[in-house]
Amino acid sequence: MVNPVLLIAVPLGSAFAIPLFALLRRGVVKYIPPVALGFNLVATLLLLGKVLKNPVIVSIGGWQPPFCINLVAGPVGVLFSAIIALVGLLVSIYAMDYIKEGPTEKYHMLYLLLLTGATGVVLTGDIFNLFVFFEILCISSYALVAYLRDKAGIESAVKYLIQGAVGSSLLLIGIGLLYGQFGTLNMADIAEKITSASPISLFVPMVLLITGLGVEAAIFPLNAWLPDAHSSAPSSISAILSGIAIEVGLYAVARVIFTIFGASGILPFLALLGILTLLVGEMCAFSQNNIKRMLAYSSIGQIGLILFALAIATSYGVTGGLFQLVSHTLSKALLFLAAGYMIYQTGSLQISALEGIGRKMPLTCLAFTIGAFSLVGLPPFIGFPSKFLVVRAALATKETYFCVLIGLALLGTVIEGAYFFRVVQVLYFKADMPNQGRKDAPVVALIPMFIFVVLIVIVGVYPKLVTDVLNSAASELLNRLDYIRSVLG
Amino acid sequence: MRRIIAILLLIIVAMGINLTLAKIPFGTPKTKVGTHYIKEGIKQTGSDNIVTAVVVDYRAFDTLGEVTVLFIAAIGLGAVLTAGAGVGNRKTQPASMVLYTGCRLLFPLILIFGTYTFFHGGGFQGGAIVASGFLLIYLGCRERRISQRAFILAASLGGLAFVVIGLMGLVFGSYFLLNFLPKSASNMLFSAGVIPIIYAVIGFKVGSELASIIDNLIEES
Amino acid sequence: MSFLNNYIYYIGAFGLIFIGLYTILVKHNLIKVIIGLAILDTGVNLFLISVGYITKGTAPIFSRPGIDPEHMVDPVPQALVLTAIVIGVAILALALSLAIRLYQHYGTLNLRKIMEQKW
Amino acid sequence: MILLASFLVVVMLVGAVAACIFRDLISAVIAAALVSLIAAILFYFLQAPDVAMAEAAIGAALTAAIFIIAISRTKRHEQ
Repeated sequence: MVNPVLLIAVPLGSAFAIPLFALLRRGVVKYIPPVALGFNLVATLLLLGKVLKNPVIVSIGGWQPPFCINLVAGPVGVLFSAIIALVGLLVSIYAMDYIKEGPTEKYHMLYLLLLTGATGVVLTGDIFNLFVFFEILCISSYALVAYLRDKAGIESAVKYLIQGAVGSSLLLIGIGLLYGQFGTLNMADIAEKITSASPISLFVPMVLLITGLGVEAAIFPLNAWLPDAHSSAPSSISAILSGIAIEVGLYAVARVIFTIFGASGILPFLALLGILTLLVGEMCAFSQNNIKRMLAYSSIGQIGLILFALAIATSYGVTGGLFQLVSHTLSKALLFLAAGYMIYQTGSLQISALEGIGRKMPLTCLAFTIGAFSLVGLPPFIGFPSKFLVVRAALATKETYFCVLIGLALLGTVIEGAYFFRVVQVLYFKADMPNQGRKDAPVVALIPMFIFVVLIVIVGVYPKLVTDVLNSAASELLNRLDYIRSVLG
Repeated sequence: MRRIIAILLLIIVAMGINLTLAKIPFGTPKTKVGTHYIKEGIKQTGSDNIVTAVVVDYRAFDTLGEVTVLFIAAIGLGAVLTAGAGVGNRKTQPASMVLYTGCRLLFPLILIFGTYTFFHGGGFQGGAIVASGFLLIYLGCRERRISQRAFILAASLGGLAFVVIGLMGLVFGSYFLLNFLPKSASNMLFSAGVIPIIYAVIGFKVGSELASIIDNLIEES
Repeated sequence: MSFLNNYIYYIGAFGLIFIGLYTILVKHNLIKVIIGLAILDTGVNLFLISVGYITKGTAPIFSRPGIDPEHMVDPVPQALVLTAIVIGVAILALALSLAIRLYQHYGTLNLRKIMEQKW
Repeated sequence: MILLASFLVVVMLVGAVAACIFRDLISAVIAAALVSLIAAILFYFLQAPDVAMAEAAIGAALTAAIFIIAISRTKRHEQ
């Protein structure tokens, strides 16, 4: 059996080893992230079968759980680390060709550390340790957003950094308030003691934690940084930020609400926030001319839908939310990767500049189209079963509130369909410019896109492949007593 | 307008926090976890400073994460500030003779003091002292520079050593970052198992990372 | 007197937190905003340490024999703050490097003017 | 003891307000360093000598140094 701590230690160690390899040969550096993440992918797949029966709890330093930091490799943690490893691996293969300029070895180090931080957040069972890994994730993404060092990159990194830093300070205050009341940092231990506390003294720490984590999760009033940061980062990083960083933030919000606080009173409010996030995101995306900004706003919309589905808090709802999260990760990463080479070829971020490019770069544009269709929710792609599940979960509650909200969500989906079809139409059906010969993306970049497409289609046709894992992940999130029992014994 | 909104927002937050603080009276007896560390810490870790025991043993994983954060900042600073969009050289004047000699004399002393602090005070403080030594060298003797690469290399060696110590714990005792060396109660340098080693590694790493940050910031680009 | 005894450290900590937040929300100069972040960090650290204090406690160090373990302050917040201080410095250093680059690009650190230049 | 601590807290808050309103950034940084330094003394009062040392070395001295380096490479006055 693989010890879950290796999922963190191996990428971390490889990131530290990169300067040493660079000393030997600079060219070898770009192969290190794929190798380390490939190891993670294999390890998580090996773990997955085991944790579906029983979560694996490992403590670090050899003490008993409340007295040390522990990792909880339950279905949720392993599912998320598998997604992180998979998307990270594919994007790192893409980046081998895409990232040529600038201090590339620093890029690869920061990239690997970002994914280490993300894996740490989803695996840890200790709230302060979650904060530390969250900082690893955030700080490396600030630096990577500024990687191109152009005007837009630096400016959006500054915005991102200030909002993120305030968020993490609020998170730390929340942790301090929790520690002051319960005298422990272990999430299961806090969750056990929290039932005997008065709700009024819990409300403030909960709001602080959700606000702090919500900055990274891009929940509605806290997401001013996102469109700039996602659109001005290198495309491979945009894919990771949209596909992994936000999702990890949402995971942390879900963990705080469901496992630590077990709060049900705040859920209708969160559902409303989710729908607001969705509508604002889709409306802004509709009015964009810049393709990366459009994709970034569409991420906000999708996050809103996921948050709404999680806030339904039934078994259907959480399963649907997690499914939608997986589908968004795969589709949006694919879209950003494809857009990266389309922008590279045309030299412009404007949608109008992409006219007729579908004939020049057929494979890249096909990948983009499939990603867009999947995101909108057309069969036979992965977006269809996931959106279907969310709608079914909302209707199954038989509450007018959720039914009205899901109606608004469908309105958002219509807007989403409109702007994606507009782009696809520009790609294929606009008058062709003088044909300067075909120049598709290089093979190294096409392979990861192809794998994304295959995954999107296969899971779209056979959703049964993932629903088992998603179901047990949902039940881990909803049954906090099981979580407490499995950690504290 | 912006000020009024800000003040209103802060008043609301303050009222909320006030409600919760009533539950955490100042100066009341400590918590279960803290008591456990104080009672068992010296036996379990061999370190007579319980804070050190918590930082380097019970919560060593946090510390690993924290030196990683500093490493990321050093790397990120290098990535943001490396030449490329250079805006011309700033003129530098050579330092005066007194300053030059003073810096050269003080530098080894600061290094020795920093190294002493690694073992007897704590890794972070020692690292900061070493980094301030490098700051002094940059202010005094501008032509003496250590290449940026060397700092990053030192920092990554430190990080690698930390991870390897952790993995050795996994190999010898099936727990990551296990304190696998024998411990004794006496207050010797290595009485606390791996704690002094890890603290020295942290100091080394923090020192080179902070020095790299200063070096990057001060560099005329 | 007992009011001071009970609240003075909390007042200090949250005073710093609110002054820091106010600076971040209101000021336009980027360096000022980063100074606000530094003050905010210090306030949070002071708060965490105050949470762990017990009245008439001693430092959690067995520096000489015969110290009563019952009267030691909680070591955990101190360890957390050691971590938080270093993380705070990392964020500040990165923010300042971005500020330097921003100044090279725009010739100003006023965030409002930078937004105007952009649009 | 408690009076001394209260006095220090008041000075610290005044320093923080000063750091917020000074138009000269170097003065503001020095005020912020003063805040850190007094916080370090308060940490010592709260029986946290390790933290006090780290705050004085990293929080006050090093942070002020990198602020001043950064200001010397940008503009000194807030506009």
